[in-house]
Amino acid sequence: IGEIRRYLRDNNPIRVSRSLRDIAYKVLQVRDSLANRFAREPTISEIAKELNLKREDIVFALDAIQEPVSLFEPIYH
Amino acid sequence: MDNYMKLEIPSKSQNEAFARITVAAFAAQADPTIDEISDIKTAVSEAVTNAVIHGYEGGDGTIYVTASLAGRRLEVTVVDHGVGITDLDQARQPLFTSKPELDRSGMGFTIMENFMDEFTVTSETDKGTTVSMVKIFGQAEPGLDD
Amino acid sequence: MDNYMKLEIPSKSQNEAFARITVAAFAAQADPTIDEISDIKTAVSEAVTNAVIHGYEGGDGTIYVTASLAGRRLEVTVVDHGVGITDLDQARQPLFTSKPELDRSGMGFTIMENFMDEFTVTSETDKGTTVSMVKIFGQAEPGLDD
Ligand SMILES: Nc1ncnc2c1ncn2[C@@H]1O[C@H](COP(=O)(O)OP(=O)(O)O)[C@@H](O)[C@H]1O
Ligand SMILES: Nc1ncnc2c1ncn2[C@@H]1O[C@H](COP(=O)(O)OP(=O)(O)O)[C@@H](O)[C@H]1O
Ligand SMILES: [Mg+2]
Ligand SMILES: [Mg+2]
Repeated sequence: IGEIRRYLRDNNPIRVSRSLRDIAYKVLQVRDSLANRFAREPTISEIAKELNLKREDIVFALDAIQEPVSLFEPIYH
Repeated sequence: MDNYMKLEIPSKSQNEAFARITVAAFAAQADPTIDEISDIKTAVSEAVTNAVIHGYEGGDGTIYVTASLAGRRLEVTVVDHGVGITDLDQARQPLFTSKPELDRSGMGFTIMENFMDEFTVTSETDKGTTVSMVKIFGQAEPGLDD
Repeated sequence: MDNYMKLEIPSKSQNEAFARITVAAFAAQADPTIDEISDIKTAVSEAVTNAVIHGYEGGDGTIYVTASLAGRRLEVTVVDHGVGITDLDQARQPLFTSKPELDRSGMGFTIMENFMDEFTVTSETDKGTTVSMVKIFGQAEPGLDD
């Protein structure tokens, strides 16, 4: 089981928040290049396929670079 | 492909981000675009924020978020059992806010209505508020030209 | 910072990815490392997959997933009201599977136990199964030496 676990992970001390941001920027790049190629907005599956990720993972990652939720409202803390 | 989810969370500002990701991840099954996802996230954020700061006035309470998919039609509800809204017509006016002291813009309902394809809100004083919203994926977006 | 969430979803294979990301998004509040999140996602996937294919045997049913955070302690439960497990000791053996025809590896429980800091499973025949798992963030990881 130690081996399976090592296979699935590499003892990465990096915070997930940072890795999510990295993925999110990649997602945005892929979105732009697919939008150019298809001449339309790509769907989340098309982006997921290109990056070999699950659709759900892409959604989660994108939230890490979420702009202030609404252009009109301050963020409430 | 039809599916649903029901989520219960305590009324806390950090759950706004969590609820929005959960609904967006659920919606991902219908294969939306990033723009469509972002519309949903914005609308859910506004609804959950309202439940937290208006419904429960920053205090304790429980928020119920449901989502269901029928084909490419996503329905989302956000329910609180908080103070409710006595004058709904007034509350729905753009720029109306009962909490100007919190720097609220009064644009929450207007945003939900505009970012989603259907929007209804029902409320009863001291019983709570239910916001129900529908997004239909894969539609052209009339009135948006950017 | 303490928080919880309760999620209800129908027993469908596509909800495995959804449940996993929901728990991960919830856990993200505790600012985990990539490895910690990856352990949790793997464990939740195994538990939800078991509920779908064993608990409800691919048929209809409801799965309940809860998560709670107390400081840096995350507790996750996955509950089904399916067929239950008659011989739990046998079921927990590495490599034991009752569904070899489905190409199961029999490693689900072993993975949950090893990837999480605490793991318990209770079950009753024809009543259902509850898996409860705890992850404590920010611990050194005994037994891993690379
Ligand atoms: N869940 C709710 N419970 C009670 N009152 C609410 C709720 N949601 C909205 N309201 C009322 O409706 C008004 C308008 O809401 P909104 O358009 O989101 O603007 P804002 O949140 O900026 O005040 C709020 O100021 C509040 O009085
Ligand atoms: N939720 C459940 N309901 C009923 N039986 C279960 C459940 N989870 C696990 N089991 C039983 O325990 C066995 C071992 O589970 P697991 O270690 O995940 O291996 P696998 O899923 O590959 O068979 C399963 O084959 C099944 O018989
Ligand atoms: Mg508002
Ligand atoms: Mg299994």
